[in-house]
Amino acid sequence: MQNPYLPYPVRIDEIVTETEDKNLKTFKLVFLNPADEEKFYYKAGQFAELSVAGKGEIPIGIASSPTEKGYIMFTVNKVGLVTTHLHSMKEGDVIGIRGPLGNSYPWDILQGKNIVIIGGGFAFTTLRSSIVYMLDPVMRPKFKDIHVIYGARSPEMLLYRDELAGWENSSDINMHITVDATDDPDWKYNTGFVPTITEQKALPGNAETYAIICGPPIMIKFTQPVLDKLDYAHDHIIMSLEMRMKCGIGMCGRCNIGKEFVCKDGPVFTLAQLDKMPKEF
Amino acid sequence: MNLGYTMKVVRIDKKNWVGDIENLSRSYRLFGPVKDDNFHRFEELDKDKLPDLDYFNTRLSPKSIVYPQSETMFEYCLDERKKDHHVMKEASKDYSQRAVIGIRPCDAAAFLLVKRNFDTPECKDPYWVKAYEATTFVGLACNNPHSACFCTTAGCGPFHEDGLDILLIDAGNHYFAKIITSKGENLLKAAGWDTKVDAGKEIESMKQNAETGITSFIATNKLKDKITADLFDAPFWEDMAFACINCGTCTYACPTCWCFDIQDEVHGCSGTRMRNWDSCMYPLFTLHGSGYNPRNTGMQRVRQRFMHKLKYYVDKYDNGIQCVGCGRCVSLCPVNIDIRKICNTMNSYEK
Amino acid sequence: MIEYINKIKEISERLLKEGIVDIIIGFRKGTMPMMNEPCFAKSPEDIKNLVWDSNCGINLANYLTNYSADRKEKIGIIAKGCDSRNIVNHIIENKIKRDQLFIIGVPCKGMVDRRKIVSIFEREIKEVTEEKNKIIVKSDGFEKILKKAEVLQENCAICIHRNPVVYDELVADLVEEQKDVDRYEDVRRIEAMPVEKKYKLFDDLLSACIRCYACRNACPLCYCPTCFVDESRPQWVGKSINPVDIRTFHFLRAFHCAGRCTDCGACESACPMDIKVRTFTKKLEKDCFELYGWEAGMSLDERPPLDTYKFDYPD
Amino acid sequence: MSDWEPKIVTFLCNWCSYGAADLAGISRMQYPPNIRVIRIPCTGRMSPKFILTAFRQGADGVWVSGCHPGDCHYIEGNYYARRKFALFKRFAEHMGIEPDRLHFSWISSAEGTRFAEVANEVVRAVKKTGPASGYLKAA
Repeated sequence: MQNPYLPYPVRIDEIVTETEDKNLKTFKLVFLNPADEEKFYYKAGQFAELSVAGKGEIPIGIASSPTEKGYIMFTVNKVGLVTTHLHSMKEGDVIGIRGPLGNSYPWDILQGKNIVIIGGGFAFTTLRSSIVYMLDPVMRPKFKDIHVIYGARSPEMLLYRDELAGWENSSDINMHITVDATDDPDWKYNTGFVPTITEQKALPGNAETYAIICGPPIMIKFTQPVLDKLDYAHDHIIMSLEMRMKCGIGMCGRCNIGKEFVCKDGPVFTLAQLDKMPKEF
Repeated sequence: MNLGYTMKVVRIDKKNWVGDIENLSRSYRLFGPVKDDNFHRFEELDKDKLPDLDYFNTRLSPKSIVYPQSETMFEYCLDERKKDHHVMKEASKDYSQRAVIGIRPCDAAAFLLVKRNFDTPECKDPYWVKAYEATTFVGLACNNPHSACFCTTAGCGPFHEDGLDILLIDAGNHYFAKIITSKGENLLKAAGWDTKVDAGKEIESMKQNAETGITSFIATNKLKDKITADLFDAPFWEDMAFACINCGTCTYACPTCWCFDIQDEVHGCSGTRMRNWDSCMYPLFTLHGSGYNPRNTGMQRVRQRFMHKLKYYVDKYDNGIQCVGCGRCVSLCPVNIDIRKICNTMNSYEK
Repeated sequence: MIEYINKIKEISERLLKEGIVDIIIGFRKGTMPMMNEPCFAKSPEDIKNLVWDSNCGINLANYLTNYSADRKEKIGIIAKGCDSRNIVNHIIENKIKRDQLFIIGVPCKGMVDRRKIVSIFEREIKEVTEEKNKIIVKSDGFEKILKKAEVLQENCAICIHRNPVVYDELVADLVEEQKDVDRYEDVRRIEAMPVEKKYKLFDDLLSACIRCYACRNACPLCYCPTCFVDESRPQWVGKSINPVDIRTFHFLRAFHCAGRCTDCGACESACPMDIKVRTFTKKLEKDCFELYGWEAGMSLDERPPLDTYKFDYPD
Repeated sequence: MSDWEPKIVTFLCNWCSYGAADLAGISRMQYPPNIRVIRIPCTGRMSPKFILTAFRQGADGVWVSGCHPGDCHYIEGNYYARRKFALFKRFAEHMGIEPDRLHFSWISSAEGTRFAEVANEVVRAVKKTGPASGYLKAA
């Protein structure tokens, strides 16, 4: 019987400090046993448990795309016991990874559709995975227009800044980067909150268009009415929930909402599904 | 697996009981109820120790036989000079065959409810599944149920057989043993019980007698058709949950509660990853790293416990409530929160 | 008891009707013998359910914390001697304001220990009623009358503050306080033991603990937003049922009650495993009394012993 | 057991006893190496959690030392500490921790000699009592 709690050992290959406040770091991980990489077959939108021996585990969305081979990548916000310790680790250290876990964005449904990605702050990680996945030369023809609205407090708080610049210049994708405010005179992108920019830039809702939202609760709260106004049906709005998790496989019980376990039946739900669930998230 | 033929019944003379148990202890790790001050509890029976079957039920459920309150999952070494440092290794476990003697039918049935969570087609919890599969359940029918027992309306009963491999029926100076599964058959052989009898009628009448001894009932028939949001937003929760002090007594005593937490512990350079029972009654259960807690109030947590048992579970598995009616939470709750009352309120609630 | 109940109802009804309070905290009849359930009453319907008898051992002061934090309403609370002392604690610890409360004082003659009664009988007890100083226990085919004084909770048997310390109205005349009570006989017995024996005693005492935290949560003193057992950075106590972790939890829990514990017995009566958790707190209570002459919750004007000092206290 | 040496976790107040330890060091006074010093802002900061954590992680004794009464940098921190410690010591004994494992003293930053003396006394007392195991969290 395979033990679903047993992490694959991985080595930290590279650590990138993403934001000015140094609270977000991206870890590039390489499997110690190459065979494990094949077993770790994932889709954009899934997450994994990062396991730090002696400290515990933490569920983190996978930031790399399945089309990127040879490593897997996580961007980790420093908040608790495990993430703080992770931030103090160095390249070459060994940790563990368990997964992939959860469902993913519904790629079979999304194919052939317009995709509007709306993201805020450090929740952009699985959205990055999704963008890289869709922009893969093999995948890109399978989608229609791709719009990305991504906001952060300030230019220094944006994740993956080099990649963002590249996407801005690409004709495959319409980027709408925004910051809440900046005093940088050279800032050439948008200024304003995500809901406002969404209202200005997002495609109107229709059967051929899906919105994927990931961000802090306050952003979601104010973006949702905007999408309603733009005529998005609730089953065309896709969200990824945050919840305290431990096991990641629907057994330990803590991420239970209604009859769903967020870690196993989610974390990705359509708004139509969420409407039917108790509001306990 | 259920045996596909008419159930076999053997008679076990109590005079030979000591020898029979000794026989069993040669091929099984034995667990049974033992008396401890005023209460009984399940424990592993040392050689020569007999299960005390003159009991009503144990204070805590026997779920810990399969699912200990604290259990080591992995071990690891943090010394960077050693090979495989920081890599998790499975802790060694004893999954040799074991038998629980004298478990009550409700408690055995509870394992089947929990199995739906731990043993799924996509994923199996190896610790629970291996321990469960290694266990033979020898039940003891309840001739004299208590007043807080409501098993007959919780999908179970004093002579209930699902979840058992053998059902023992105390008939004075002997037991009848009803063989329910092939696991039970194997245990029968190991014990040397072979006096087949035709006691169907006698057992049936004892069963009916016991069932009439159940005086407490719940109504669950309408739970499935209720709209989740209606129950969730119902006004009665404030009143029902007021007394709750949010301790973990009900969840720890319950045979069907399965939630757990995973924790790392380090001693010097060696560490363990273990799991411990957890409880939806505790605020920490759902506290996010950011400090946000979706179930921040005691009322929300009480509601979660009962909604999970009596609505979400019903909806998810379409196989009844997540409760077997053992009555432990009712009699142990320090402030007398009563699942029967809550269940009936939910079942009859109209928005 | 019926006089008490009628008076409680009468006062409660009046307080609600006149808008003096918005809510009454009291007890309603439980579903099990010898159990009552803490409840609130906001309407005349609710008031009908209020009861009082010798099964009201839960300390209602516990329901003032975490509750008043969110609401500014005026609360009427039914309080026996120990409850009132815990209300005093709450007030001097700034958990609640005196003028937010209307205290309905109940002179108390002690609560019965339901486990003691259960342990006397072989058979399951079906019904328990009381009359004056008698407890009448019924089951199928038997009835037995016990003297209430013989089945009191241990803390009630040695209680010397049965009357409420603060109250706005009483439901009955004050009762006579017990005199010449030896409150610390059991503590002295432990004090006389060698250290190893003490250690062993607590090992045995705690062997049944399942860490459900009922003792902590039943206690009005335990209102920290995050209890030390739940802290993770640093983690003071492990989370498993390791004996050292269990012992550390009980040690620190008790010490946190030092100089505050009123010996109301809620912890012990809440414990589902019958652990005598008062064995810890009573030692602290005794020391506070002997070192500082302190009894918790007796005065609104005095600071508790660990929140004050004297220059000349000998080292 | 003859080569066993106790580990004594020592909490020293920043303003007095820590200075005393420093002075003892600078003056080349001898005191046993069993003393492991943790600096705290004031003895008033001491928590029973610290003491149990020390035992939990392998201490055989705990020594807390601060300013003399009346000399607290924060005016009154050590007065509170004095009461807390008096109660704690009694309770710890009740709970199975030998009194000789717990020590409390007042040492000003000028009293390097006294620091060394008390350190010797503490080590002697803990040594006599032997290794502590009651609150040690072992693997």
